[in-house]
Amino acid sequence: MKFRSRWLGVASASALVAASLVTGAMGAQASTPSTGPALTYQPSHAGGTVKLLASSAGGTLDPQVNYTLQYWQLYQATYDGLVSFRKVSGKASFDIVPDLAVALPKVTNGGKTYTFVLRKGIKFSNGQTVTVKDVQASFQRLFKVANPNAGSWYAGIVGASACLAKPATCTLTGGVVVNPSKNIVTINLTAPDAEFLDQLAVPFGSILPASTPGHDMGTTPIPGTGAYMFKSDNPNTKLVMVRNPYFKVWNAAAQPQGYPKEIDEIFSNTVESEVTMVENGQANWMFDPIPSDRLAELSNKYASQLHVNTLTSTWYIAMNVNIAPFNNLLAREAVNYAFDKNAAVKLYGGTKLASPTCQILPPGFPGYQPFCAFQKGTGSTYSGPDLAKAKALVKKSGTAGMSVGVVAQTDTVDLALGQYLQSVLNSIGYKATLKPLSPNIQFNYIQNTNNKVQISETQWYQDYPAASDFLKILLSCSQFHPGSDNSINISGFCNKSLDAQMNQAETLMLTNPTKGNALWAQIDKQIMTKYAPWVPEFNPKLIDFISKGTGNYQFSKQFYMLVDQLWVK
Amino acid sequence: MIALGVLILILLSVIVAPFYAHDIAHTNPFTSNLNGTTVISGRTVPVLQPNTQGLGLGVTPIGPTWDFRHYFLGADNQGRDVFARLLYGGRNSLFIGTVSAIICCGVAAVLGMLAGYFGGVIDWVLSRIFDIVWAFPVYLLAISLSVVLLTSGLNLGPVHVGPGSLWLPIVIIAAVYVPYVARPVRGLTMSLREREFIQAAIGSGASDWRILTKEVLPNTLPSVIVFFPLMVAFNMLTESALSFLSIGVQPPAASWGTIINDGLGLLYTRPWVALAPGIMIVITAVSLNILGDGVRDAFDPKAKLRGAV
Amino acid sequence: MSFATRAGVVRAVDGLSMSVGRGETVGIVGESGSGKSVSMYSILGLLRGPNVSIEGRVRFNGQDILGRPDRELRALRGKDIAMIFQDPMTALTPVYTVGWQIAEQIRQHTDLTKRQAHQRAIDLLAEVAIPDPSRRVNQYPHEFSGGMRQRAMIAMALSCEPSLLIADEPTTALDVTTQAQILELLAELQERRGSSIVLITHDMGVISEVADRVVVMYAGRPAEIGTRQEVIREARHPYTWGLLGAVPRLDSKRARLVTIPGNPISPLDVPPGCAFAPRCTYRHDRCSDRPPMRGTDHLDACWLDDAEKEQRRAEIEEAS
Amino acid sequence: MLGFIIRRLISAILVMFSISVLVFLIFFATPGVDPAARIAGRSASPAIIAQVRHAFGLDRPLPIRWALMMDHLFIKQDLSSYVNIGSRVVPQITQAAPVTLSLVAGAAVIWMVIGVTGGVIAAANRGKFIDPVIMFIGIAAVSVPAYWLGEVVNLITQGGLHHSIFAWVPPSGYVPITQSPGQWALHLIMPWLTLAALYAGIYARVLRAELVNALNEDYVRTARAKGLSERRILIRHALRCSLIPIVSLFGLDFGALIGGAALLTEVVFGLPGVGLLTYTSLQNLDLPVIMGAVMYGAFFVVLANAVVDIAYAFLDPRVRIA
Repeated sequence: MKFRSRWLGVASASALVAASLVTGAMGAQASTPSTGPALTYQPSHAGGTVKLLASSAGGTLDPQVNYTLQYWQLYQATYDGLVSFRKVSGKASFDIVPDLAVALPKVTNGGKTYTFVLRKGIKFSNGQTVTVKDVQASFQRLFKVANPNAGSWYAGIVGASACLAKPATCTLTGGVVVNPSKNIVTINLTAPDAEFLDQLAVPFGSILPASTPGHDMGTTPIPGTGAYMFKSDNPNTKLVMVRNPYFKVWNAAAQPQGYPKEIDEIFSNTVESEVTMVENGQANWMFDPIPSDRLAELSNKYASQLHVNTLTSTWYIAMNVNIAPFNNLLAREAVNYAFDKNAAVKLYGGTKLASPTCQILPPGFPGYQPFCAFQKGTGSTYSGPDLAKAKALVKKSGTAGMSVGVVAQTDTVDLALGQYLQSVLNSIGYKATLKPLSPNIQFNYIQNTNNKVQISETQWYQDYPAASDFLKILLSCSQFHPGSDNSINISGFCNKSLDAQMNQAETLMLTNPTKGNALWAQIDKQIMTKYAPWVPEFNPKLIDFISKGTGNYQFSKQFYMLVDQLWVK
Repeated sequence: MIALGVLILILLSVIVAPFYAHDIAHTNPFTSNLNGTTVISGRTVPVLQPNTQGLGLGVTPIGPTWDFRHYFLGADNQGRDVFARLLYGGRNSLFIGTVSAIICCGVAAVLGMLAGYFGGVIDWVLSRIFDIVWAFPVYLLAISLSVVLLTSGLNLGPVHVGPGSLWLPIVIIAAVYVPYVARPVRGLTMSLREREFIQAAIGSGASDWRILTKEVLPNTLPSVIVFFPLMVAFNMLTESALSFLSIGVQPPAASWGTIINDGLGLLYTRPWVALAPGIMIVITAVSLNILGDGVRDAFDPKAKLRGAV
Repeated sequence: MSFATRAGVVRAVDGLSMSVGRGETVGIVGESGSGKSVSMYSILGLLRGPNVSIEGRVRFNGQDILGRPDRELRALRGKDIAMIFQDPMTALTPVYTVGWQIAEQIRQHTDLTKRQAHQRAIDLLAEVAIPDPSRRVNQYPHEFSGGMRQRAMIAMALSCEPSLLIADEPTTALDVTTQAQILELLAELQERRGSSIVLITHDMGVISEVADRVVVMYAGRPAEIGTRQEVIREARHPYTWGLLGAVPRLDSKRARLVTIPGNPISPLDVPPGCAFAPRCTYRHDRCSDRPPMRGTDHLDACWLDDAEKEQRRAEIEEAS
Repeated sequence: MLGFIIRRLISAILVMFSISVLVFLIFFATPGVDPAARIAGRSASPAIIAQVRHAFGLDRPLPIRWALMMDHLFIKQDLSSYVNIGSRVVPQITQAAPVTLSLVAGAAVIWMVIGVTGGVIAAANRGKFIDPVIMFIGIAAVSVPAYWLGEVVNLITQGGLHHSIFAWVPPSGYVPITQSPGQWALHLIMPWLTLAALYAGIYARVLRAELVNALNEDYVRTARAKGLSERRILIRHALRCSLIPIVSLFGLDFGALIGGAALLTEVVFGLPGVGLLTYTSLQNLDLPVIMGAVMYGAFFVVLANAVVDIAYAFLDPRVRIA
């Protein structure tokens, strides 16, 4: 998942939950964690307006189209799916709980049939009652509006191929079957899918009124069922959310009551002014990362208003293994030896904000086994660069003197990393140039092989804590599409035997997660030590800066800060 | 006179940039120095200083030492010596300003003379092109071209200009200002064409080429020369604006505009990184403008060039 | 009076002493740059700027007006002393109607209302024989022909009934017929109102028609002063002879005009002696000293003795 | 007059047509920008991309795509962004325009007042001490990069001094005048001053030169001979005539600024105006928005040219007849 750009992937229940679901699918009913923790509501804090700041809007407001973290953070309070992620702080925020459905679905037919019972009496923010027809229409609409993942996640629903071919007349016959009299929705898949519930719990799975037009609604708000509803959206000034007058709590774990009377997200601020405004209490929170030169000031003066959260994410340099000079393993190793990860950490904001890493999987991840291959020392933790060795390797590889184009984003940190990388490449014998591109473009640009990008700065934030989310998504043959802007395997790394191991690991995860994760650890190590398609830089943390007097900061690992839970009164 | 003196001083200082960097400050202003150290009053300190207070977040480059031997104006976020970069940056800023002014004035003089002398279709086509460029606010045009060319590079037939090349901003800046000089030249040429000596030359059967080079050019040249210093100032300001938007000179090369951009992230903690290059731009532009006024008084007291800035 | 310029101090007018009687017309004549206009401007304080310095005395109606504060001079200008300028094309502000500009002057010096001033402007335009004055009054200067503009200038100058009218080459920019009309108009108005006129011109022909007395100037210095009769019939200064020779006369039998050799000198390098000496056919050793104005009523600044002047003049007349 | 308007209109349409084609071609010649893939989203299947491509008309030949874009921009007015999907271009521009207008109009008042006063004072006192001082300040103002000045203003008002003398300066951003006129002005005062500095410098210098020329004109001598006060001569005669070129200059500058040339000031002060919109869309290579913003900008430049021509006729009676 990309943090800043428009790309966002699904967050799934933990691998363990997924495994148990599939086990349950083999006959038994899934265990129902709906009685787990939920936020307790304190009415005395209700009221006021929460002001959120962002440098720019996040695109269309249509929850079945928008794919940004920025708006997903708001959808958690405005839309509901049949199921949802638990709205709490901490690890439990990855739990899946029933939302518009009475309970988690009954999974039958070998994991291919999901049966949901829809809650009665829930109303949309326009006053209409939610019916099974709305559920059916919402699934059809995924195809009509060309949902980004309609062709992948939802392609497994029976009837999806017809919908993909002719979206306008999508019916999903046999795929989504409803029984209005019993209020039951049955979804049939063509094959078992361990992650299907996660895919329903994200905003794409939002249930919208059946009358919603079958095209991207853009800035026109669509009625939802959450505690809040969108009132107006102006991508150049602000987005306004107000209380949904028809909302009543049915499951606080899935859709809790919110505190503020109104939530505004104000756009078009410079990041510097966002900091100033939060400092001065003119706004409650800023979406954008804090600029590095303000970090020291904030951490000294506003320590109590800063929340540092661990993220499972890796910032890395992707080297294109298919074109010179980095089609040469020695050249890739050389860059790994030369690039000082500690220096990169400094550029990100220091050791409190990031830690250097030599591998693909981030710490604390399933399958994470620390190792460090290319460095001065020999331990499993990073000790420093070995420039002499790097220079020798470049010489040996015969690639010395080649021109190398570094592609980085124009935001401060990425650009600084790009400049540093350029400097490193020059110092080991290449002729490096830097090409900074707008964050909106760079991520696609570096993916497309037509652009012949040799080396680029990028980063990956977890979709869900499963090793496959890093290793398979970013480094398997199936994710490499030459000539396409959507080729997330930026290095173009494709190794058939490793692919086979990944598939094996994935299957193992269903039956024996421990063994599966051990295999993932091995894959992680093999890719880096044998092929070195990346230079892993560091694992960053996320800082939220809230204004003085803003209370009840809750950090969901899925949706990040829960904006509707903030106290401004 | 003072203006000329100041310009020469600035020119000299940017010329000695390599000497300063190499022999006085012992620094390479184009290489990141994230783990570097320097000695301040006997103590070795890191160039990038980790924050030790509060939550300990953030790393700040050292500020000005006011000591010419090292980090006179402090370091930027890559740990590079800002003063050394300032001198090198001046080279690029002045180079781009001057070369693009030469190209711009040259092209504009040629086009203006052709349009004014031949009239007819040539004039119509050229004038419409000028109109179109004119209708595009200068900065918008320059930014559009920069964004696009930075993505693709510039291919002019056999000539390929890479995305990182200094020639990219030079060509762009020269191009956008052409109408500003070409229009007056065209007008002047048109009025010259009516004058007796040109009519006489035409009557005597001299070739167009000969008339243009021997008769028209010497008479239009003074007004083009009058534009020149002002053009250099404009172009330098435009270059700095493009670089400030990070679509001008590309790193690690520096110009005063890129250093201001580098300093932006450090504005509140290390303001000198952004202040110093700005002050240099102002001093240089003021000198050029004063010099331009002087040149105008000397050559052509009636000429008027308006800032498109 | 003198100007400080980049090339040094310029004495634009030097040693001029003259008087204008009531109802009299005095002509000042000389080539361009001879200091005719400048001397008149300096009287009225029209020359300003830190580089200008004026020494001497100017008396108007018995009062010394030179060096008076501008505010007092302003009350005089346009009211008691009015001026008409050479080029009527540029002498009117292009963005205001002719009537507005006349009314402006009236309102500056009288208490008339806007409406009254406007009516007065129409009357004045009629007086200077502009046809259809009530329409013309609302037109802009560029809508007037040259002669009409000059008439409008005269109307403006006369608006406050000045006792002295200084006309600075009023006819130079006009064609011959119009010239005559304007001169006639001036003479007529003078007769009717009895004001004094100083007429600045480089045209001896104009002088011979209207002036009572004549001042001939060269290089900022008076060369000859006398009545019209004296200066034209009995000119004593070689420069005046030259000027007279430069007048094309229809009755003359001579084949070509007698012109003054050389060009008028730059005020920057006036020689220490006689200013005209470098161009003078009759120059001799005395000319290295500056000649004083000599004579009683008919004055001249030439070192030649009277007899010789008489003889030379006769020779010239003979030749022509 | 009618002929004049028609000629103007034709030339304006020609210029805008050329610009639209130019922008269109430049951006479709740029590699690495496939709007379809960006619209479809990550891991979109080829079928989805094809669907998007077809829906947006991206599979048609370039001239048709150009015509489609013009149709959506000008006739249907429903052209939407490639980046902020669903966000329509026309409303984006109509929402950004008031911001730019507020910025430019306020700055224009300031720069005209300062520029004209400065120019008049300098011209009235030419040769004295104050004249070169004003002219030097003018040159300095012309030589300061606007964006840098803006940053320095930010540094001063938002930095160390924000907690003392500049506590009243709000953080950057824009408050609509309809929401709170006081806050509107307060938020814009620093941007106004920053933008006005450059133009005040230019106008003071140009006006002084014009005034000095005018003061040497014959009509000024006439006015003096009429016994008018120096003040009246300067203001009613010399200034009135010198203002004609100034007003035409003003029209062109104002048009260009409204059209997006105030971009740097908008960027530095985070004002969501047309300049900022254009700049962001350029950075994102968001062709529909670029197209809309550039067309809008060009329209104002062309309009300003026409208005200036007409204003000339009103200000200068010599032109009125001809």
